[in-house]
Parts: sequence; C-alpha cells; structure tokens
Amino acid sequence: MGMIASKLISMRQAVAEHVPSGSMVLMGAQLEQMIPFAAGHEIIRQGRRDLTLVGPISDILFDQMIGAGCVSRVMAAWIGNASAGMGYCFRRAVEKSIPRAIETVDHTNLTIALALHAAAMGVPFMPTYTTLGSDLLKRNGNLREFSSPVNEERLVAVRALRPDVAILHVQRADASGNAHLWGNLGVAIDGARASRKVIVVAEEIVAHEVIASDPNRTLLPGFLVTAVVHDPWGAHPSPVQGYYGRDHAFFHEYHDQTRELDGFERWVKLWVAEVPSRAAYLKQLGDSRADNLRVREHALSVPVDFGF
Amino acid sequence: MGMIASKLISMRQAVAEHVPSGSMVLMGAQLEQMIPFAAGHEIIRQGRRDLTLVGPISDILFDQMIGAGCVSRVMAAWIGNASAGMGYCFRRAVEKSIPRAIETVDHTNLTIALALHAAAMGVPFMPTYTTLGSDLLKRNGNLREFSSPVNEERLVAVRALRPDVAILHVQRADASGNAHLWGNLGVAIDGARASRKVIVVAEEIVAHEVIASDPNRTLLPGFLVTAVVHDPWGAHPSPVQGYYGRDHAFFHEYHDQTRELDGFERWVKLWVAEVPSRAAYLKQLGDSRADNLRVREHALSVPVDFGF
Amino acid sequence: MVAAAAREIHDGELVFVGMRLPMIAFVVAKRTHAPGAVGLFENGVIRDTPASELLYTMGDPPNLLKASYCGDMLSVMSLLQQGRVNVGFLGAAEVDRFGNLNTTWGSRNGQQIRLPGSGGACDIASLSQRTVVLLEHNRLRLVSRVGHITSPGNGTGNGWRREQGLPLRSGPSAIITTMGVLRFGEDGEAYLASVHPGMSVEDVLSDTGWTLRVADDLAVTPEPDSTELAVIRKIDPNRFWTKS
Amino acid sequence: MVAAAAREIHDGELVFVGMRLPMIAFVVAKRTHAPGAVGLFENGVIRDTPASELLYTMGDPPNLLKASYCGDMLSVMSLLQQGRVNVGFLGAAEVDRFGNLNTTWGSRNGQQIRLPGSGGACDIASLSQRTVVLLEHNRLRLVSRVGHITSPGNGTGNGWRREQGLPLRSGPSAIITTMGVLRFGEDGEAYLASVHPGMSVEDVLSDTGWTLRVADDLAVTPEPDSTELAVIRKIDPNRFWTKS
Repeated sequence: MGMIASKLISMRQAVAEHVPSGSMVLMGAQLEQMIPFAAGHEIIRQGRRDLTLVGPISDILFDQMIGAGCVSRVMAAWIGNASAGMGYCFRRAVEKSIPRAIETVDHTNLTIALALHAAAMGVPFMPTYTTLGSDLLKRNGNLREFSSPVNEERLVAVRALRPDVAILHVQRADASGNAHLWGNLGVAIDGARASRKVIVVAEEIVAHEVIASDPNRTLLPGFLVTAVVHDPWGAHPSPVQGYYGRDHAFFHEYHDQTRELDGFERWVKLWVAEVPSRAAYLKQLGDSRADNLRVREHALSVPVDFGF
Repeated sequence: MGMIASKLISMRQAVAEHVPSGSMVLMGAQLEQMIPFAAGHEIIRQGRRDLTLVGPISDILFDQMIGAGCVSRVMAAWIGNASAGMGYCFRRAVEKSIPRAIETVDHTNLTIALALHAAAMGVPFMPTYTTLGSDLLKRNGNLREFSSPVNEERLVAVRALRPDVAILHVQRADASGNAHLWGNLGVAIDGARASRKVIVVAEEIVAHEVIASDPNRTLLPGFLVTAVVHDPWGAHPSPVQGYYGRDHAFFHEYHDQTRELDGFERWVKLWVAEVPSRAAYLKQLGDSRADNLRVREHALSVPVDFGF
Repeated sequence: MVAAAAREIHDGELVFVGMRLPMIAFVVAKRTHAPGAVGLFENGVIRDTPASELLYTMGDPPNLLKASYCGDMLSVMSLLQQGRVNVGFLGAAEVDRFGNLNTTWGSRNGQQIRLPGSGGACDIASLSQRTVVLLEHNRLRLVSRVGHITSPGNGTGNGWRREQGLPLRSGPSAIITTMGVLRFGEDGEAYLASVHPGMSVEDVLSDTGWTLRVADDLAVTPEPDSTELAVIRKIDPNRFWTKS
Repeated sequence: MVAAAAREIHDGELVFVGMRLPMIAFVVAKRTHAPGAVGLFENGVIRDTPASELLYTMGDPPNLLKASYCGDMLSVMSLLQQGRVNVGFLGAAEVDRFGNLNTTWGSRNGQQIRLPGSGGACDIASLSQRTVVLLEHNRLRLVSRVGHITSPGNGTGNGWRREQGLPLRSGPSAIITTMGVLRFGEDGEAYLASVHPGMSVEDVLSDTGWTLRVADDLAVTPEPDSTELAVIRKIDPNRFWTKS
C-alpha cells in the first residue's frame, strides 16, 4: 500500500488534541450498539466544557457528560437511559440548571440522520415530510418549512449539521483508519462524513490486508479519519457485536445510583474520575462480570470472493 | 424463517410478467460490472416496445436494445461502448431515427444517482450543485434551479425518478430475494428502492442462512424484490466479481460488427434472436472463451463474527 | 393488551416494532396469524424472524444475529418515508383525544419534567400508514390536549394532517391501553371501541381526561386465545412485561 | 503527456482518476512524487494502491480487488460535492478558450454526431477543486466556443462560475494536449503555458481554433525523467496508450 502514516494514538492524546472545549461532538452514532464510553469518560477526565453533543439516541453517555458539566447544548432525538427511561442528569440540567443550564435542540431520529446526511452529501439541507404538524418543527430552528421546487407539496428542510468531531467505536480498523463496522450502522457513515474530524476507537487493530479483503465493509475511506485509538472494551456497558454483549444491569444500576445529585457525584468519581484508563476500568468491573458478557457462540459470516 | 414463498422464476417468465412494453426499466446500475445482458436479450426476444431505459453508464446493452427497436426514450449519463467509445445503434437512432426515433434525456452520473436517491428516500427531489452553468440543466426538465430554503445559495433540484422495474444482476441471492452483492455498487441500492418492482438475477441461489450470516451485505430487504432469476453467466460480457472477468474483446467485436445497420442486424440475430436461453448463449460463446474468463486466483474476504 | 396489539399486525405487513410490549406483540403475531410480517428497527435492522431472545434494546446482539438486513438508519427510515411501512407501534407519556403524542415534556406533582423526547416516534407517527399507541390508562396519560405535540396524531381533527402536508395514507389507528382499545372516528377524534375483559365502561370513562365517546357497537376485547397465550408465556415466563 | 498529467497530482491528494491516460498518470504519480495520493472512481471504488493490472474500465475486477473501499456511487460523488476532491481528470471531444467541455454533440464532415454524453464529467468539472483536461491537439478539438456545454469550465470568463452558483474553489486548472499545456489566466481564458519538446509555438497556434495567448514565460514541458519513463514503460510496454 501507499506511504500512509499510522494514525494510532492513545485515547488521552486523541481527546487532548481533537476534542477541545467548545467542540460539537457526535457520539453514539450506532444508537445502543458501540457507544464510545471510553472516549466520553476521557473527555470528562480532561475537564472539557461547553461541548455540543450530537447523536440520535444518546443513552447514558450523554447523561454522564451532562452531569459532569461538560455540555452546554444537546442536539438529539432522545436523551435518557435506554434500559430505564429517564436520564436524571439530563433532567437536573434542563429543569434546575444543575450543574449548569443546557440548551436542548430537539430532533427526531430521521431529522438528525438527515441533518448529517445533508452535510455528508455536501449540500445545505435535506427535504423531508417528518415533523410537519409537530411542535419540534416550531421549536427547532434547524427545521424549516418550504414549498417543493418540483411540485405543490409542503416539505421540511433539515439544515446540514457539521460536527467538529465524530467519535465512532468499531470492531476493527487498520492503523490508517480504514475501519470495519458490522451490525446496525445507525448514523455512523453519514455522521463521520459530515464531521470535520473523525476519531475511530477500535476493539482490534488489524493489518490493512484484512480491511482490503472486504472493501464493501469499510465504514469510510481512511483519509477521512483523523486518529485511531485501540481501546478494547471501550464501549462497555453497550454491546459490540461479535465481541461482548450489553451489560443491562449496569444501565439499571446507573439509573438507581444517579437519581440524586450526590449519587451521581459518587458514581462519576468511582467509574470515571478515579479510573485513569480503560484497562483500570476493566479491572474495576471485574473479570467475572466481563466474562459473562463475552461471546458464547460465534457466528462467522460466509466469505465472499473478490478474486478474478 | 417466516413463511415466505419462493420468488424463483425463469428469465422468460420474469420478462413476460414484469417488463411490459412501455415500462421504464433500470439496468446497468453497477456501471461496467454485472450488466444484466441476459435480461436485456430476453426483452429483445419478447419484442418489447416503447421502453424507457434508465441507467448511469449504460454500455452496449442499451445500444443493443435501442438497435432492436425496443426503446423510445433513454435517461442516462453516458450511452456508448465503454471499451470503444461510440454506440452505433444509439447514434443511428438519434441521428437518423433508425430503427425508430428516440428521446434522450441527458443526465450526469450524479444527477441520475440523485434522481433515484430522491425516490428511494421517498421525497420529490434532491438538491445539488452539479450541472449549474451547463447545457444539461437547460435541456433536462427533471433538473430545475431553485433557491436554497436555508441560505442564499442557488441549487439544482433533481426530480425523483421511479422506474417501473429495476433489473439487477448479483452474485448470490436466496429464493425470497435477499441478495448479496459485492464490489462497486453504483446506483444498485437506490435504483432498486426507487423502483416499483425489482428483478434480481443471480449467479447462485443460496440458502437464506448464507444471506443472514452477513446481513450487512444484503443489498436490499427481500420484501422489495418481486422476482428472482437464476441465470449463471447472465452478465457476460460484463464482469461479475468473484465469478468471471470482463470479455474485453467482445465489446470491441460488437463495436466493429455493428458500425453499419446490416452488421447490427446480423449481430442481434446471431447473439440474441436465435439464442433461446443463456445456456444456449454460453454454448455459442464456447467453453474455451468462458474458461479464459473464469477466476484464476480466489480472494476470500476475512469473515466477521455476529455471535454473542 | 399484548394480544390486542398483535392483532393490529396483518400477515405480510411491514412493522416498525419498537421494544418491550410491541416486540412481544410482533412475536405473537408472527407465531400465530401473521407469519409473513417483517420487523423494521430504526437503527438499521430488518428481521423476517423474531430474535432468539427477548430484547431490552433494538441494538441488543440477538437482534442483529441472523437478521435479513443490517444497514444504516436512513436505509430503514426511507422505507417509512416512502410510505411502505404498514404499522408502527409507539408508547407515550401523554396522548390526547385526537391521538397526538407527547414524549418531550411531562408534569409530576404540578412540576414540569423533561422527558427523553421523540426518538423515532415523530417519524413513525408522521409517516407510517397506521400508528398504534400502547400506554397505561389513567387521566394523567389520556388527556384532552397534550402540552407538546412530539408526534402528530390528527392534530385538531379531520383534515388537519392533510393541511400540514403529512402523507394522505398515514395517521393514528388505535390506542391500546390497560383498559380497552380506542379507535378514531371520521372527525379524527378517538372513541372507545372495546373494553378489556373485566373492565367497566364507567371506569374507562372516569380514568380518561376528556369526555370519551363510546362506540354504539362497543365490544369486549377478545381474550388471548390459547395459542397466543402460550407464545406470550414462552417469551415472558415471569410476566415481567405482560402483567396486564 | 502522461508525465505532464502525473505532475498535476500532488502528494496526499484525492484524485478522480478516470481511465486510460489519467489512470497511467495516477500510477506514475503514486510511484514517483505522490505516494500518498488516493484514487476515487465514481462507480464506488476508492484505492490507496494502483490496481495490479491496467484497466479498460473502472469496473474491471482488478480495480475492486484490494481496494480500500467499495461503496455506491453517491458514497464517492458526495466527497466530490463536499469539495474534498483535489483534482479530476477529463477527456473531451471539444474544449473551448474558457475551458468548457463538450462530450454530447460533435460534428464530422459538417454533420452533427451524437456522442456518449457526460457520464461523470459534468460533475467533476462542476465540483472538483481543479480539473485537468487531456485531449489531442487540433482545430476540431480546441475550438473558440463549444457547441454544447456538457461540463462547465469558466463559461464566458472570470466570475461566471460564481454567478452560476458553482463552488468557489473549483474550475479548470490545465488542458494537457498532445502539443503542450494550457493554463488559465485571471480572466478565465486559456493560454499556452508550455510546449512539449519538439513542438513549435507556431504549430500549436495554427492547430488551435482560436487566437491562443502565449505566456510571457513560455516553457518547454519537461521530458519524463528516467523514473517516470520506467513506470510508464512498465505499465504500457507496447505504448498502446502512451504514444505521445
């Protein structure tokens, strides 16, 4: 292959260099799969402020970052705890400005996907019918009603959204950022293409030949990727198909333990502040808990032939 | 799996039932790969008329169907012979109305892709910058300039295009139409989703389990597929990655032999009219010619694990 | 409630499933009267067969294994926008007499509380041919007018959806509660179509936040038959999801 | 001609390659001064390495094997529309003094002949940061005004692209012919920047269909150096594609 330099750096360095305070950050692109918790926790540890978080269904990572005071704005379709409903930190921030006030820009799954798609396609907006008649259309300035230029219909223009950085957790990547992601893709492809920078966090770093053996599975061309981080188990407690399952109990425990502010403060100290790395996090999680999440029955895809 | 009936039928039946005269037909979605020649030849044999052909780079299949008098309109970005440039039947039709006059709606690769994308997305148009300033914009009524509803830019609205039927050649499919296609995808996905019916022509029919072992490679959900045809070598002389190569000489021979009208008439008699099936076509092609196109060096993709 | 939801799925239909109760309803439908139904999930998954385990989220690994299709969100949402999806299931904090849904702002003890938001609910309510809402029946959930339209139902009545520009073939079809099934009249307003076995009309009316109309031919919701019950008990043996 | 085209590619750039001459130019650039250049193909293929064999079409099997990425047309075209593509190569039946291209309608012996059309040429000319045109140099190909603008160059001069709404950072960069290299002035009109070794300025001017301006610092196009020549000869040993 060509002379492409390795983009492999540590999570600490990736956050230090590519996620400054004030950034617009896309996370949780694959919805409940492969949420980049390790990256979010490092962002909390490095004390980032005034972030705008972007994602469809953000699950508890957004709640944690809001609770830690990193966030001034959320643009998402759903903010909570996919196992238990409410996210208490999100509620405290919106309802009581604790630890700080945040702005919420309410999207739907489709409008957030279209906002990223527009940016990925290099155009200022995408047309859609969704949100017509809803209060989301009235309250979200990135949604604007207009008349179709080709017929008599009313449509909504979803303005293109260009995050500063997308953080994607994937199964495997080469050192140049060519990544293989499988399972449900959510808004990962458009989200990465829409963003100015892309950080890929991989369970495994593999040779370029593994990626090039199946170029249809390449998530996005490597030249779009800014940094590659090797951080196994970096998505726990969310699942990584083929690597580990979802730690459902963890989501319920978080829910129960963060109902009150002091509970969250204990939680974030225990699981984030005093845990310097993902390796240390795993140690705290304990072997038996991790073992219970490992793959019990492998299910390999039937290969395809690229030969000629 | 559920109680899904087999959609497997013969090419003859597929064309008889799903490609009536007057249809708008999408073919050649994967550009120079996997052009559905077998289907096009069956359409010629069944004497279809007044078809509108839709495709990005149509290569010589469109030229053949135009020469055979099946076509009244072409909506494409490029109509010719990818090996040799010009398509003589296309030229005769446009310049001299031989065998009949045809209308040409000139697109670019991007505008034809966007027209299908709009229909696949279920919206009336897609916005783009391409064709601004060109004569294509002036002459193609499906391209319309408009002002962006979200900023001050001038844009082109590409009107959604909904073919009556898409005919796609793929490597493997199950009997319900869940297909695996690999290599360059062209406009296959959007083209199929944009169309009212989809005919999948496969090199191999496989068990549903093969498809479901790798759902990320499924071209489109099986419920969008109307019919499945098993027709090995149905794409010759175009290539099918992992199955056979491109018969470059065939494209040059076609070019040389169809320069004049009587030459085309001899060609279409020899290779289409008097060849009742793909099996007969292959016999005429000859074993040694086919053998030369077979895969010499296999290159299997590295599998992925969907287990948990 | 689950059996009633299952009966909203017809054979061969495309179903936006969601999680928990509707997921169980989808499995019941697949295993009884609708074997050809297909399940769509907005994360990008399409299944001809139910997952091998009960799911907590649509991204749980069993939902991806042996799926027929895995793609991105737009690959599924675009089918919705094309009008191909027959029925979508939704939950809600509040539903009103015209079937409008609120999942953005609630109230508890007179105080505004922020809920998670739309997710895909607004998209499903806007674009699927039929929308079926499942929720607990009480006056705080079934209200005269939702405080915030997260997901549009019939707005202010008949004709409203068309005025807004929503697809002609779309809109609320049923509200299935813990007490009965509500459907929609020509004027776009909900009425009580059936009460669940053991529930009285009076209880339903007093637990509804507006003067609910009652169908002339009010029925009793059919009990789950033995096949349906067997499937439900197999999926949810501890009756965690299917208490009522 | 090929070596001159190769030099239009800078290291690390994204290149819309096309077939034949530009493909060879891409390989030459990769193997000499631009090892980090990436090749994009509108059928959906992206390569960090050149294909193992010379290609007739971008869909030839060697172009897919060991590609870094295979997707659909929009997955590549969208990168173009985002403005990320540095340089795109195009051929043409006709190019005019403002770099506008025609590949739709030609003429032969005074008769109109229908050509294949745009393909991706209009998209590349509209959206890539720099467009480089390769063609044979004669008065029928280099004309004062093309009969049909398939792919926009500078239209009628400076400012025209902006007026049309085309991206600010886009437009024709060079026309490389069998006789020399033309570049574009501030006013958007082409001028002769260099003549190939052995060609006279007079011959170039008399073979151009308009009064071609000549650069004050007119150069002679550098000959391919030995490394470039070695790569060219290895790819095209019979000089089928690289006669000149």
